[in-house]
Order: sequence, then C-alpha cells, then structure tokens
Amino acid sequence: MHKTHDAKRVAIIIETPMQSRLTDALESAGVTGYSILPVLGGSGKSGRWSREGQVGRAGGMVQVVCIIRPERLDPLLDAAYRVVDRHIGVITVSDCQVLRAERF
Amino acid sequence: MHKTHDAKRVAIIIETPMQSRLTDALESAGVTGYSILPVLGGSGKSGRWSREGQVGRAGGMVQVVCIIRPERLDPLLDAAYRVVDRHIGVITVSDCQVLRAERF
Amino acid sequence: MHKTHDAKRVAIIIETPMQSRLTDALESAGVTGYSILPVLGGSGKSGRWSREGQVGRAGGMVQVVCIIRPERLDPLLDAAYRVVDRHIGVITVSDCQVLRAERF
Amino acid sequence: MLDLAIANLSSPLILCFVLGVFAALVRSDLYIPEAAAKALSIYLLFAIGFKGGVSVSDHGLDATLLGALLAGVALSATLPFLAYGFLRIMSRLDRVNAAAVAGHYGSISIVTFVAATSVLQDNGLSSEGFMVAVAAAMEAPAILSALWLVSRDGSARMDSKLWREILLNGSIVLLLGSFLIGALTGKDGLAEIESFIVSPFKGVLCLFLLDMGLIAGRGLRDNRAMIGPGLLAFGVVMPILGGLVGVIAGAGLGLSTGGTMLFAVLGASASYIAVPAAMRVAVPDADPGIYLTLSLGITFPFNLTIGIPLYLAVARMITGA
Amino acid sequence: MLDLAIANLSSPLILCFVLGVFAALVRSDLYIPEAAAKALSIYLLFAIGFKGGVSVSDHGLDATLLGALLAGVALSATLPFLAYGFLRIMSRLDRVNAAAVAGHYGSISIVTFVAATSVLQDNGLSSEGFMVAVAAAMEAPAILSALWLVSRDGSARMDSKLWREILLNGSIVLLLGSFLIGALTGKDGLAEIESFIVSPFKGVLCLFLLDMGLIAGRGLRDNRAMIGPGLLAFGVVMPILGGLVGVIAGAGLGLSTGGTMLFAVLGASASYIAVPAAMRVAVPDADPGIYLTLSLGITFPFNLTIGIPLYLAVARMITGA
Amino acid sequence: MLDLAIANLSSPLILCFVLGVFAALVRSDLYIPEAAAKALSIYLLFAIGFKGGVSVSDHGLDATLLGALLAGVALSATLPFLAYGFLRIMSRLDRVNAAAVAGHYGSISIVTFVAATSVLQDNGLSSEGFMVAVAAAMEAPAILSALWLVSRDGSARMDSKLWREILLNGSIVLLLGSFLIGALTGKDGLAEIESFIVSPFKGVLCLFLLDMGLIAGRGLRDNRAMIGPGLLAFGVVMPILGGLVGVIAGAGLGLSTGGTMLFAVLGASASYIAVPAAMRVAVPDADPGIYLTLSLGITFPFNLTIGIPLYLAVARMITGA
Ligand SMILES: Nc1ncnc2c1ncn2[C@@H]1O[C@H](COP(=O)(O)O)[C@@H](O)[C@H]1O
Ligand SMILES: Nc1ncnc2c1ncn2[C@@H]1O[C@H](COP(=O)(O)O)[C@@H](O)[C@H]1O
Ligand SMILES: Nc1ncnc2c1ncn2[C@@H]1O[C@H](COP(=O)(O)O)[C@@H](O)[C@H]1O
Ligand code: NA
Ligand code: NA
Ligand code: NA
Repeated sequence: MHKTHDAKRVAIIIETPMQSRLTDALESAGVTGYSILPVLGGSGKSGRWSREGQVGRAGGMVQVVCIIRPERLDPLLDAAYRVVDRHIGVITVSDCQVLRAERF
Repeated sequence: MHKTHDAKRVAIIIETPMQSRLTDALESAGVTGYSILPVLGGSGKSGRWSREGQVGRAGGMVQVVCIIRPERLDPLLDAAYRVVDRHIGVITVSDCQVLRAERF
Repeated sequence: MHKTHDAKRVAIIIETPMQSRLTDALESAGVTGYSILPVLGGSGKSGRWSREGQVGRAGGMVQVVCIIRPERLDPLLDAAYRVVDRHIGVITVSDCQVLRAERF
Repeated sequence: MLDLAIANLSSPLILCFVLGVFAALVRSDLYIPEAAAKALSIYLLFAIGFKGGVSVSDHGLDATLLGALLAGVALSATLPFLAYGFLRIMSRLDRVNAAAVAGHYGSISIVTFVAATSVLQDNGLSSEGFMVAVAAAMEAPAILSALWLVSRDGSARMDSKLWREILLNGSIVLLLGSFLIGALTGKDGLAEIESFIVSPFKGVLCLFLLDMGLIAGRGLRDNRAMIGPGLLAFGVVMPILGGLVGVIAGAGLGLSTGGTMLFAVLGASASYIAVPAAMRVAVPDADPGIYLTLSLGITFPFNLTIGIPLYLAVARMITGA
Repeated sequence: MLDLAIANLSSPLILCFVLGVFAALVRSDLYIPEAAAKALSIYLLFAIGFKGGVSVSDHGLDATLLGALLAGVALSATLPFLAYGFLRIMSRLDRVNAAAVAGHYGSISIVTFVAATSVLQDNGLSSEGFMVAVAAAMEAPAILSALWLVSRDGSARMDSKLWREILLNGSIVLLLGSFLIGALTGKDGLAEIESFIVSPFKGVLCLFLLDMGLIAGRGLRDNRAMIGPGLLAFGVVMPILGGLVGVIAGAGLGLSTGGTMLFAVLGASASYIAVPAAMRVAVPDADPGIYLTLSLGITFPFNLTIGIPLYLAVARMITGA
Repeated sequence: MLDLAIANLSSPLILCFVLGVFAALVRSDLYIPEAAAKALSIYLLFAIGFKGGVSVSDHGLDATLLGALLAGVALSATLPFLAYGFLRIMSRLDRVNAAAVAGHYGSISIVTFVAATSVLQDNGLSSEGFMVAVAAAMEAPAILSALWLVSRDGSARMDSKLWREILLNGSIVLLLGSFLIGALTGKDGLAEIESFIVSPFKGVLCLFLLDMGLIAGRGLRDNRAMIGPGLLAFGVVMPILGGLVGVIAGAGLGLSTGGTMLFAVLGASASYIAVPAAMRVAVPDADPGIYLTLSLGITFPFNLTIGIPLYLAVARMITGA
C-alpha cells in the first residue's frame, strides 16, 4: 500500500485578466505549486460566456488548482480572497490525499 | 479564518454534441452556475479517443462542473441523468467547501 | 433519489512526454477508463511554465483523471507511481460518488 | 483512365493523405492541432463556397439549378435505403448500426468534393458553380432517412433542437453563406480576395489531407477489428454505386462533364462531420467506431485515390466529352 | 455618398461580418477556434503595423507625426468625458458603468481601422503611414480618463501592474513593434514578405470579420435586454461625434484625405480588447454585458457599414478632395 | 562579412525575433497560441521538406547524398562528446546535466536551418536539396550519444518505446515525408502548391521567429540565474566549433557554398524540440531550465544573428566562392 497524506485541493475559477494577480498573491502566501487549467465557457450570475472565437482575454476564465498541506489552507484562502473579492470567481476547497508528500 | 459552507461538486464528462442539451437541462433544474472544461482525450468502454486534428465535434467530450448547495443535488442529478441516460458519460459527485456561499 | 456508489477519483498531473507511458501503465493495471485534461501552465519546484507559443511537447503537462472503484485504487497507484517516480508530477486521490456504477 | 488514376495517385494531395495514414499507422506523434485543423476546414469551406457563388453570378442561374437541387435532395434521401439494404445483406450489422451507417452514405463529404474540384481543374474542366449549393442541400436529408429507418423500433430520438442543429450546422451555414457572398459580389469580390482563396488553395488542401490521413489512419489502427470483410466490401461498393447514381442524375440533368463528375462524387462520398454528430445525439446506441471507420477509413481514401478518377472517366464517357 | 455606402455594404468584408451575425442569431454552431481567431488578429496587427512603418520609411517623417500623436492622445483622453456626459443624459447608467463605457469610446478599435484602410485602398486613396502609430497611442489614454471618472467615488483600483499591462499589452507591442520593423527595413523588407502580408490581407480580414460577426451576434443575442433605446442611440451618435472630432483634428493637422478619414475612424471606433480587459481588473463592478455589447454589437457594426463611408465622405468634403 | 552581418541583423526575420524577446522581457502579454505556433511549424517543415525534395528530383541524386547523410550522422553522434568535454571543463554542470546539454548540440534546430536557407536565397545562393534529409538524419544520433554518456552511472532509461518516439517523432516524419513527396512530384507538384509554400514562406517564418523570440525571452527572463558565465561562453563557443566541423565536412564532401554553409548550420545549431522531449523521458534528473535556456536562449539567437553570416563567410572562403 502506498502511504498517502492528507491535503487540501483548492480550485479557484477566476477571470483571465486576474490570473497573474492571483498567482502572484498565492506565491506571496507561500504556495509552492499550482496548475492552471483552461475553462471553455460557463454560466453564472453574470450570464453565459464562451471562449470561442474570442481574441481578447477579458472574456475568459481559468481554473487555478493548488494542492496544499491542510495547515497552509488559511493563508492561501486569505490571499485568494483578497484578489477575488469584488471580482467574479468561485473558490472551492476539498479534501484529498497526496502521494509523495515530501514535494509539498 | 474564512467561513466556508458545505457544497457539492458535480462533474459530468459528456459528449460534445450533448453539451448544450445538458446545460439546458441543468438550467431548467434551477442550476445557476456551471463551468465547462475541455477534455483532450481518454479511454473507456467505447475505446480510446483524442481531439487532435479533429474537425467535427462528434468525437470529443467536455467536462461540465457545477458547484451547488447540497439540497439542490437531487434535482440536478435527475436532470443530468435524463440527458446522459443512454449516452456515454461519467457523472461524479464529491463534497467540497465554498467561500462566498451567498453566490450559490 | 439517485443511487450513488463510492468511488475514488485519482488525478495525476504529469509531463506530456510521459502521458502515453502513464496511460499504458494504467491500462496494464486494469484501469478501464480515464480522461485527459489539458493544463495551461503552472508553477512548482522546477519553476513556472506555460504552454503559450510552445511547439514541442516537452514543456507541457496534462492531467489524467481516473474514476475507479475503491478496491482498485492500490494497483492503480502502484502503476502510476512506477511511471511518475523520478519525474515531476502530482498524484492526488479523493473520494467521490458515481452514478451508473455498472460502468466502472 | 489508368493514366488518370496514376496521375491522381502521384499528386501532392494524395501523397499528403498517404503520409498522414503512414504516420498514424507507425504511431508517430505527428499531429495537427484541433484549432488548426478547424481553421483549415473553415478556409476550404469559405473558399469553395465563395468560388461557387462567383461562378454562378458569372454564368447566371438557369432552370438546371433547381433540378440539381431537387435531384441532390432526392439522392441524399434515398441512398440510405439502398445502403441499408446492402448492409443488411452484406454484413451482420444490427438494424440500428446499419441505419446509422446508411445515413452517412446518403450525405456527403465536402473534402472529397473539394478534392474533386481540384482534380477537375488539373484536367482543365469547369463545372457548374451551383454544385456547391447542391452539396450543402445533400447534407441533411440522409439524416432524416436514417432516423426513419432507426425509429421503426423506437431507438432514435428526434427533437426540434436536433433539427435546427442539422439544418444550421456550421458547415452548411458557412458553405451557403460564402456561396451567397460570392454570388452577390461576383468577379469584383473575387478579385479582392483572390490571392487568399484561389492561389494558396491547393497547398491548404494538402495540409488538410495530411490531417485527414492522420485521423483516418488512427481510426483504422484502433478500430480495424470492427470492420469485417462484409463491411470492407460495403465501404468500396457503396461509393461506386452512389457514384453511378450520381453520374446518371448529373447527365440526366444535362450538366457539364465536370458537374456530372461532381454529382457522382456527392453520391459516392460519405459524411464524417454532420452525420456523426447527429447520430451521437439521436442514435446513441449506434457505434461511432463502425460508421466513422467506414466513412473516414475506407470510403474516403477509396474515393480520393480510385473513386475520383473513376467517376471522372465515367462522366466523360456518359457526357460524351 | 450613397453609392459609397452601397459599394461598402456589398463588399465581401461586410458580407462576411453579416454572415457571422446571422449565424450567431440563428444559433448555428459555426465558430472560429479561439487560437485561430487570435492568429488572424496577430496577422492583421503585424501586417498593418509593418505596412505603416514601410510607408513612413518611404515618405520620411515630418512634424505632422508629432502633432498627430499629440492630437490622438488628446482625443483619446478627452472623448471619454464627452461620452460620459452623454451617457448620463441619454441613459440611466450609473456612474461606474457610464465611466466604463466612456473609456471604450475614447480608445480605438484596430479592426475598424484596418477595415477603413482597406476601403481607402479600394478608393485609390493613400494615407499617412504613421496613422498606425497614432492608433497605438490612442489605446491607453482613454482608460486613464475612465478610471479618473470612476475613482471619484473610490470604486476603481489602479496599480502599477495594471499600468504595465495597459501600456505593454500585446496589441500595442505588436503594432508598434511591426511598425518599427517596417520603418527600419523599408521597401526592401516589404518586398521580402509582401506576398504574405499584402496579397492575402483582405481575405484574412474577411475571415476575421466573420468571427467578429459571430461574437457580436452572440453578444446581441444574449445581452439585448441590457441595451435600452438610450444606450442604442448612444452607440450610434457617439461614433458620429467622435468621428467628427477626428475629422476636424485630421484636417486641422493638414493630413491627406485618407489620413483625415482614418483619424475620424479612430475617434469614432470603440475598443473591445484592451479597455474591457483593463476594466475587468480595475472596475470589476462595471458590467461587461453593457460595454461589450455597445462596443461590439452596436458601434462596431455601425462604423463598419455606415460610419466608414460617412467619415470618408466628410473627410473628402473638408479636405476638399 | 560585417556587411553581411549588418544586412542580416536588419532583416525582418531577425527583427521579429528581437521584437519577441523584447516583448517577453518587458512582460508584455503578447503571445502566439500554442495551436497557431504548432501550425506555423508544420507549415515550415512541410515547405522546406517539399522544396528540398523537388530540388533533388530536379538535380538528380548522386553519390554525395550518401556521403552527406553519413557525415551528418557521424557529426550528430560525435559532437555531443566534444560538447560534453567542454562542459565539464568550462562549467560546473554535473555529468547528467552536461550529457543532456551535449545531446542538444549534436542534434539540430530546424528553424535555424530554415532561416539559413532564407539567407542563402537572399544572397542568390542555391544549395543541395538533400540537405533537408541530412537535417532529418541528424536529429536522433546525438540523443543516443547523450544517453550513452548518462547511462554510465545508470541514470538514463532507455526503452524501445523511446526509440520509436525519437525516430518517428512528428518533425522527422513530416520533414522526410514532404521531402519524399517533393521528390516524387517534382517541379509539377511544386507548381501546384507554389503559391502556398514558396511565396508566403518568409512572412510565415517572421511570425514563427516572433514566437521563438517570445519563448526564448521568457526562458531567459525566468532562468537567467541558471546560466553562469561558463555556460554562457559554452552557448556561444560550441556553435562556432560545431559550425567549423560542419564547414569542413561540407567542403570535404565537395558541396556547394550553400550546402557547405547549411552543413555548418546543422553542426552549429542545437535542438529545442526533439532532444528535450527525449531527455524528459530518459533523463528526468537533468534540468530542462538549463538545456532549454542554453539552446533556445543563447545558441539560437547567436546563430540567428551572428552565426549564420559567419558560417556563410567561412563557407565562401573555404569553397573558394
Ligand atoms: N456554481 C458554479 N459552479 C461552477 N462554476 C460556476 C458556478 N458559478 C459560477 N461559475 C463560473 O464562474 C463564472 C462567473 O460566475 P458568476 O460570477 O456567477 O457570473 C461562470 O460563468 C462560471 O464559469
Ligand atoms: N473511469 C473513468 N474515469 C475517467 N474518465 C472516464 C472513465 N470512464 C470513461 N471516462 C471518459 O468517458 C469516455 C467515454 O467512456 P465510455 O463510455 O466508457 O467509453 C472515455 O473516453 C473517457 O474520456
Ligand atoms: N501543489 C501543487 N498543486 C497543483 N499543481 C502542482 C503543485 N505542485 C506542482 N504542480 C504542478 O506540477 C508541475 C511540476 O511541479 P514541480 O515538480 O514541483 O516543479 C507544476 O508546474 C504544476 O503545474
Ligand atoms: Na453520398
Ligand atoms: Na474612439
Ligand atoms: Na548541432
């Protein structure tokens, strides 16, 4: 059996123009790793959107995913919250297990 | 500490030609928000597939992700199930916490 | 109410050049289904990266997601671990529920 | 005829397709990104539609257009029944899969059409510009026939949303739209964008066929097992039959040799974009591994290499050119 | 003028845009992949910048360039105040949304500019090559004015990072960069890549306008409800006003008829890339459904169809050509 | 030579690359989508391969081809040892990283090759068409040498799957495939697609070099710290050395001035696609930040700006042209 360790998976869907502000804030908050996933479209309070045929980045969103140790969750959420704040965006946290915990 | 609220994360991997039927059904079921993520390829009972070089949409799949309040899960699954039914597709539900619960 | 079944969601972020080795290993380990999601960029011990404008595949990563029955987790992790081993990559496991369990 | 076949086989177009098939079969990681392939297809649809429209504005419309449209619709609607019959005889496909496959063969492949126009041009032959509109008109009727064949045992789902999707699918809208733009702007319009849609056309088609080869090769590689000898034979015989019916329709309408040959190509070619998408929605139980492999992996290469010169030769014979 | 408008309306460029709008309104699934649309826009920026630079290297620089740059910056910075005033009178937009919209109208739309140069060319008119640099210079100042308008009640966020993003955004860097490359390499440089950036230009623009039509149509379809009669009127009146101011500036600077018309187009057009991105960062409370729909769904089509020939006619009148 | 260097530096090609580096260094958000960059590279490989093939079909094959292929393979296989020695002396890289870097310098960069053919053309020089095949042949052997260097302490993993990936990687298959297609279809084939693969070639290369500049600049920005003075020196000295060996090989084989210069470019250039991918699989402990920054951030710009004119001058001298 593989030894796994408890961790938190934070997923933040955020507008593309705010992406670098978010990752900068995460890095300042001591987050050492994250991945950015594309989002093709969606729907929410501010209506439907889709990336198809768009040229500018204003209209799109991305999903930033961080796997972190549970004890680091609060500073991360603080940092993320400060950036997302008045912007549209969805922040979710879920439990997970990681292999190779020494990398986190 | 940030106040988080229990929520459900429903992820539905579905064939691209069925995407708009699914999101229409979700909206009819009162789902107020979802995001659509691209899927590059995969494998399952019906074999391997990949989006590379494809022109038509028949061959691809997307992942529709909804974060919802737990009490809304059942109508959502009903709606999703009715669409996916005889189609290929994977529906998973997991627990998560959301910030800014007022938005859901 | 829909009958759901416990399952595990394994998400493996791995370098693109290793993708086919990973999926081959998963298939050998009896995994019957997985999906591959694109990753646009990220940051980790080995620095920041982004797919923008890249021509080669060396620089990118993908996320391989498998939904499996809990009892199949260990062989899957064995297989994944053997491939990822000395490579960069993140392996997480989380709990989820699936509909249509007969398909897994 | 043999000369023509050899000339055809040694054109860069075919060789690019062959290269793609080869690369897929040896599992090279050569690939064309989805967005690039889509962009190439948009270019080809736009260019072929526009040029068709210009040609109509040039030569004027006559009664043949209406006849050709009607004949095209009739062909598209009836060929599936023929195909279905053959499939039930020649293969062990169940009704649902046979109907789904049949729908593909009533409808058309626009790349095959495009490749055929390029062969016509190499042979110094012209054709009726409105054939582009006929091609667009032939996309959908076959789907209806296939669904009718399926729905007899209740496994097809048809709704008004699907109707809209079929009739307003991107290829039809772009093809007819650019056809209209070409018809409205005529030679002047063409002059403005000629060096975009005319001169590089064949080179773009080369790259697109490379991509088609990659996809067809991958399909063959992964789904070979699904295609038994009966289906294989169907994938070759059906286009010849459809081509013959097309030739007769074209010649009967009094079209030029080029137009007659294009009619044959429309009859012979099998859809691999519009129909598969509709089948996934309406006939989810039909296996895409069967209909896509047949259409893309067998019939498309057959038409590209042997079919097109064959249809041209027959069209020449029958129109006495 | 009417002739010009009709000629304009029946050019492939406009018709491609119309096709896109139509496809979006009938909910066809026609789309141009994001990567392809971005590639087309890079091509257009590169080509227009390069050709502007070559033209400057050809005709030499004179004092007018500086004057034109200053006038452009002034126009971009002041038009938002005019727009803001109008919006507060003509519509019920709150201050934040009014300011955000106003910023778009001070800034410019490079596709409108590109389409205008293409109309000039069709009319055998040339223009000052440095107008490309003026266009680049006009992108940002309006954002500052808009933010100033917003920040009076503290709802705007401005930081140095945003400044860098605005001033070094991809379009500006590519436009000015290729302008400089064109200016440095001159006619020889142009000769090397002419068959890439000159001949296919208009065709590429056609496809890009098809995409713009798709996006504008989708915006109109989804956000129609947000645009009341007041905003609709603003979306048409404001470009005419901005165009007039631009004509006056251009003629005042002694520019050619072509240059004067381009100045009008810069004044009349509204941003839909740089300003929206900045607004999302700095003024998140403003609703993109309003400013994008106005800019892309109302003003862009207006300029493309009626505005451009109108500005050309006025420029001809005022420069006495 | 100085003239040539200056002419080279002021060509649109180089300036586009410089623009890309600039944009990356000032952190502009200018970017070329991955799919578009990939499409550009497919175009360039297809065009250069095809033209090489046509030229071979034109001039016929002679014994030199075989000699050139063998010399190329030998060069690719041995240069890594030279590079490895240098690295161990000039830098503090450990064995694994030194071997990984060395592999890059034995292999080749096809864009550098493409840029060099374009410089040749500007100088009115032709070259042996088969040099394209030599380029393809030189991609892989260096990887073997590098793995041999690494595997002495057991840190490399080699399996048959990796072999297939290296030998059948997309670039090699496309380059050799289009070379063969060009050789088979000859001048007639070229005539069919000339306005696609010849006329716009340089413009496409401009945009591709813009993208290369963006990537190289981003690499330099983020990984500057990894490149000490020793590695920096290596990144400049090694291509000169490799270039010299290449010139000697080319002249020794009796190639034309152009062919000799291309041989130098192959020797001098460092891989940034095929080898990095192989290294990630087989030598995961080697740091891509080092080998990619060296190859793309130092050696590629050096070759593009100074190297190519230098190799041309030396080739002219040695071949007495
Ligand atoms: N409940 C949700 N689940 C998943 N994604 C959501 C949800 N709500 C919003 N989103 C995403 O966030 C974007 C903006 O949401 P909103 O701020 O509600 O307009 C939407 O377009 C979706 O892409
Ligand atoms: N267990 C699984 N985990 C993740 N994705 C799956 C799984 N099973 C199926 N899929 C995805 O759904 C597609 C269709 O699955 P299937 O219907 O089994 O052929 C596959 O190609 C995968 O992309
Ligand atoms: N904690 C993490 N959360 C999410 N993604 C990560 C994390 N750590 C690493 N990654 C991803 O894995 C890549 C390689 O990580 P590393 O090996 O740490 O350089 C990063 O660039 C990210 O895309
Ligand atoms: Na047919
Ligand atoms: Na303006
Ligand atoms: Na080399």
